[in-house]
Amino acid sequence: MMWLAKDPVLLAASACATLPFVSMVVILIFTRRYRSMSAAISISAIAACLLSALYLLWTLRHAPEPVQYQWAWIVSNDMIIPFGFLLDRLSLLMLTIVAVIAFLVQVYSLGYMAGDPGFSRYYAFQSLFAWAMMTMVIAPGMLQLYIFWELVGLASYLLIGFYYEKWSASQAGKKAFVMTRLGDIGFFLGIIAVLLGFGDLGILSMNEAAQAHRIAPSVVTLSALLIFCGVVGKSAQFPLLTWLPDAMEGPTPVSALLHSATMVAAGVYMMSRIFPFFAASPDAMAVTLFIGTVTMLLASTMAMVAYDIKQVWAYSTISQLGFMVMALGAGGYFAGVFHLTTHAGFKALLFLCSGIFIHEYHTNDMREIGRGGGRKLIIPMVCMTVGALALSGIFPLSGFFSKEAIMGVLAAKPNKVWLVAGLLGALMTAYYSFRLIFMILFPRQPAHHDAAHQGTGHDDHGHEAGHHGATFWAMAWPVMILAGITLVLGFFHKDLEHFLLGAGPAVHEAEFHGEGAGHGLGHYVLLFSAVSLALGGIVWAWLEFGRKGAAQEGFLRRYPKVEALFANRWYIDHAYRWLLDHLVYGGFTNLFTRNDRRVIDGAIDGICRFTVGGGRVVSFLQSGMVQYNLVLMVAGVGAVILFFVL
Amino acid sequence: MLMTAMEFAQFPVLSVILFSTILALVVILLIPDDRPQLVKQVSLGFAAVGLALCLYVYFAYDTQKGGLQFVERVLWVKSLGIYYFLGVDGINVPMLLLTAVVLFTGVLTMWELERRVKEYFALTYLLVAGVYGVFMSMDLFFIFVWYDVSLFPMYPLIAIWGGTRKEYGAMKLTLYLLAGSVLILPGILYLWAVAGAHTFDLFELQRMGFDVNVQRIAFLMLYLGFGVLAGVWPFHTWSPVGHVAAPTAVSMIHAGVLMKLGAYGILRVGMTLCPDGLVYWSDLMALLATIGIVYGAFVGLAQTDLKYVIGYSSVSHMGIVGLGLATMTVDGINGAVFQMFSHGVMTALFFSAVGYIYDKTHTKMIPELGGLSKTMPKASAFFIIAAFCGIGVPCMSSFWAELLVFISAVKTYPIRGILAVSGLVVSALFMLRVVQKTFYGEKNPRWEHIPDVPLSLASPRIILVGILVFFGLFPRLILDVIQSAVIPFVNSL
Amino acid sequence: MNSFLTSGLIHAAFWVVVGLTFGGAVLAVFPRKIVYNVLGLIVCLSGVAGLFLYLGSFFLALMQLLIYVGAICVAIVFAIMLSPPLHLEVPKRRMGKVVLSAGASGVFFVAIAAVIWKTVWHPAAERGADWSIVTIGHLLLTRYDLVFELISLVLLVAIIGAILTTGFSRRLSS
Amino acid sequence: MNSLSVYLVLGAVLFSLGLFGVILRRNLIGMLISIELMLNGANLNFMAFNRFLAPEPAVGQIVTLFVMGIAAAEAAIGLSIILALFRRLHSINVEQARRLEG
Repeated sequence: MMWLAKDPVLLAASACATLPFVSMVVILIFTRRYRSMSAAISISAIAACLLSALYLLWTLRHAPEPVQYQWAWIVSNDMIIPFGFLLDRLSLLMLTIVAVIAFLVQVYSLGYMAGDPGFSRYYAFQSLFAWAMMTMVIAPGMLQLYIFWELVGLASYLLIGFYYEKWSASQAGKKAFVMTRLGDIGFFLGIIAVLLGFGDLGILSMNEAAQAHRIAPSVVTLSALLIFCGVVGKSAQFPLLTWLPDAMEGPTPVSALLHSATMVAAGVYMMSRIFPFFAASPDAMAVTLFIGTVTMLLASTMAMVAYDIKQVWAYSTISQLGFMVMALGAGGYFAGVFHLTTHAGFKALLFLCSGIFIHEYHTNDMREIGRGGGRKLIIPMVCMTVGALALSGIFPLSGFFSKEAIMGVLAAKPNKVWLVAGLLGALMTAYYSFRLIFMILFPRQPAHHDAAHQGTGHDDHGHEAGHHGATFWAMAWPVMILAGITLVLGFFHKDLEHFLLGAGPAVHEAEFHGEGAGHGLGHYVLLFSAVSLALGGIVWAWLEFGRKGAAQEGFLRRYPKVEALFANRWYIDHAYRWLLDHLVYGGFTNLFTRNDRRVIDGAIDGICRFTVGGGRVVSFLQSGMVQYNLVLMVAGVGAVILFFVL
Repeated sequence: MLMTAMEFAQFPVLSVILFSTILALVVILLIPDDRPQLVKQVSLGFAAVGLALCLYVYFAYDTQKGGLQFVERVLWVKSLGIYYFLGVDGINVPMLLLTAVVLFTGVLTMWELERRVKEYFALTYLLVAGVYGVFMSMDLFFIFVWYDVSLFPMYPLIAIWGGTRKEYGAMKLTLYLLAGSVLILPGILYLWAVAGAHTFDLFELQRMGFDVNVQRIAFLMLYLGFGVLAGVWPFHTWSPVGHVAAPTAVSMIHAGVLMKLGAYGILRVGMTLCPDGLVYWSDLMALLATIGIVYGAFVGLAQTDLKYVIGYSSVSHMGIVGLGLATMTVDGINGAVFQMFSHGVMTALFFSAVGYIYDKTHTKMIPELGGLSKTMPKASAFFIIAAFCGIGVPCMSSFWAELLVFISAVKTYPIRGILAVSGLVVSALFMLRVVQKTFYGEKNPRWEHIPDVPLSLASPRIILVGILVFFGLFPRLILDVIQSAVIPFVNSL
Repeated sequence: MNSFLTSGLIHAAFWVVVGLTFGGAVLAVFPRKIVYNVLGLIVCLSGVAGLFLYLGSFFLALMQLLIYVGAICVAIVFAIMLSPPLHLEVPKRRMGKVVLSAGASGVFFVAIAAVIWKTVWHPAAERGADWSIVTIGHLLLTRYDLVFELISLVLLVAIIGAILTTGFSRRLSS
Repeated sequence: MNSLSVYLVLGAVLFSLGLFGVILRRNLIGMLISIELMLNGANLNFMAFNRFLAPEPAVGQIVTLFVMGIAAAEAAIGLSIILALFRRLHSINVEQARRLEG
């Protein structure tokens, strides 16, 4: 253990990769009965991780070369799968994001989950997630990344289905796991393709080799596309996007942490991790860009008609992830990562604010929250508006900077379709986020107040008590911190860019490729148009939902078919349901089961029945009487003798 | 501790392990009928001794040196060349450990048995003696004899202590397995006769080498014969039916250890003696294994009986073993042996979890259950952990095994490998479906009065979970051992 | 003439003995009343004793009469008399069973007959002519003494067994 | 004629008739009688071979003697079993003694 003490960097990294796991084990085995103890263990573990992450970020901020530690996890013949840590700028940034948000969410959960029967279990799963996520972030090789990627999926499954007595929750958990698994199969095959085509799964060596064209281009394209399947699954890209809205069945802090800020961003993170590898294959990049765009537009349209507050943010998460994938696909390494960073902040903020509303009013429906008096909760309302402004990309919030960066990358593409799509997305984003804000701020039909929302009195009571209770403040503090981060993060734009792009020449080159043209006059035109489009979206939302006398019915009401299309998620789920029912259950399962029962078992049983039947024919001689046995014996012996004699 | 390895080498550990089970059998039979508690204690004692010895063998096995260790070799019948030949290498060391663990936990799991306790444990020990015998013997004759010894007690164990359709299940299982051994015996005798050297010693026969055509015929016979026990598609239908019918601990031993016997037989007898036959038939093996993986998962989707579900998952997982063997690469066989070990532990956990649920609710039909997590969280947790292991969640031991097998399978048989990997989605779907329908959902008032697992009954499951996670986190501890035998084995192919 | 007459008589008597044996055997098997069967058995066994005479062994013929007719048949008669309703119990025969048994034994008979027919019988090259009882006794006590002892033992055990079986069952039934 | 084959055929007839009786009869004593017939058939064969073929005339007679001894033992045991069976079942019909049925 001396080597640990001698190397504080290693010590800090190991702490991130072990403490939450230890905390999970301890909670699950020893302290399930002692709630506050469980929470204390889990939060102190994540706090230690946060400190370690900050320490690492600080000490290694000028490190010219990535720091790497590796030990052989398994050795099979000449294949060695290492376990270790890769500490470079990207992973340190992501590590810090994860640690910060996980810490805030766990503190927030003290309030949100107070009194829940599964409190300790909740914290155990949170620790599991933190462990898996952080170890994944600092993984030095694709296999370790894959392994913890899967574990993150497991944590997501457990947390989505946290209220397992609710059928829809367990259903959503299952759906999330199976759909991401579907993508992960591609990811796994992609890893094998790299292994077979190149032979080394180290992230650094892969990137280097791909940039230096030491891997056959076909291998790069194939494996990049396959690995991208994993991103599609994990980051809910088209066509595997429908699990994410369903995942909102989990507790809201979980949605904030896993299903918006960190876990779903893992796909984007993984892509940026091996960005040079992807960049070496223009075809893969084109596919990526396309998928990102489609996802972004589809999810935005879905968000425009949803009434469930968490659903709106879920769709928005999908569409923002689509933005990030677009950015990466268009070659904007920094833009993608930067948007990931800012998005993690403001989306967690939005979810946590929504969580406060949900906690107070026991409903997810934004109309009912508005009617219940949502605007009376000043802190979350203000914070949520800040988050929504950031999401829409309004100056000077963090979202503005990152979205601008993405638009810049898209503008640099020779084909302007992508830019138009991006701008359209920005417009829709502003529209649906402010549709939500206005619906809560300016509720309609107050006359139906009591009828529509029974138990209001109780809610008011809870609201009053909550306003000053420790639980409320446990929730309010993290929200305010996140709002603060959202407010100021954008101004560190340039610093972050320096920090990240100092990473290595490989990334640098790709970056020039993408953003080089973004500056100059065109840049300002672009900036202006994007912001004005966002403002236009807000104004549009104001006209339909905000102003006095507005019907609070979106323009899509007038096109019921389109609305139904959007509300039903473009019937993607129906398609899956149909496939599952007809192909999996009705097709293969049915066929194979019948085959098992009828053909295989039928054949075997047939043989048995034939034997038994034959036995019965003979068995009238064998009714237990010696004489009938004798007949056969005698005749048999006689026949044998005759056979030999004649 | 101060005793050197040389000194200990004089001590016939393997024989002691083997004959301690037979001693246990005799001792149990000598205990009077009216003292069932004593029977259980004696069984547990012998199981613990066996476990301790197997652990000793496992950790004393020198991976650096490799090869066959703890060898005991005595000529038994000179005219036929039958040797009493015991030994362990990296392939059967984990299997011995698996057997000991499953036996130990199986005895603990059946602690509440009340009907014909003495006979039950006596038969169990007979079964385990056969299993140990097959795993340790390096002489074809003894392998076959012990193999049949291990098959015989299955019939009474299922037919007397079993559940659903026990006579049918027992009969089907017995007939299938005997049909398998009917193929094995001529296979072995054929090789013995062709060799003409009057020896049943596995390694002498291996050194002799056989003609390619002989190998092809013999390998097919051995593969199909042992394959029946390993649940190779399409000879798998005995396994779900048999598991459903069998009592809990028998299912544990049966699915956990006995099925491995089949795969082990293919590896130890078939592949060692007939490498050319293996090369010829490996395509077929890979095909059947892939079908088994995908097919088992799909059929599992349609089952409504918990034990059927596990039975079909076994078919699927044993398919992974078969696929690993068929690749003929170090990674693949490493993975296959590792999968044999971890699947054994995993199914044992599965069956013991289901066993408790069945004992208390008297049903294992999924539609009747539901919401069990509320009433028995611990019992449910064990099943759910096993299900995760079955899905192949990382940091559980079976993940590593599947990883190795799939990597080498995609390398060797791209199409079949990809198909098999895709089977993972279906297996995830069907495991989660079962977990959801059985354990999640509203609390079911019917099961409200049921107590959760007491610690005494939970202990075997805790041991099994511990093993799964331990080897999942530190796979090298087992993989290095396996590898020490597999690398020379593959080189000799 | 005389010799011709004697040989002719002997000849005729031989066939009579054969007929008796055969008839006795038929009588021992076919009738359903057990008393007739015993009678038939006695006739048949006596016939066989006569055949032994023709085969040149006076000693064996005597033994046959003594052991079989004198001991076994008497024992059977005793058994019949000890279990009163035996001679009354005459169940009807089923045709199928008759055919079946006739078929089976017929096949067997044909098989043996075929063997007898097909085989070419060779007498031993050197044939002794020592038919004396003294030789038999001598051999019994020298060459075959082990077998002789064993047979005696078997007989002893059988007798004890018989006594025990009947004795025990009597105790059980009472 | 007083030749080997006559004796052999007669032995075969006795044996087959005995066999027929053993198979057919339901009366246990009847079966015992039939078995005696079969033994006699065999004895006749021995004696015939002894007379016509064998090198030492004494040996065949000794074997026949042994067979007689065995037959006596068999009859003793058989009759005692029959009596015991009769006491238990009040019948000596074999078709009613089916305890052996599997």
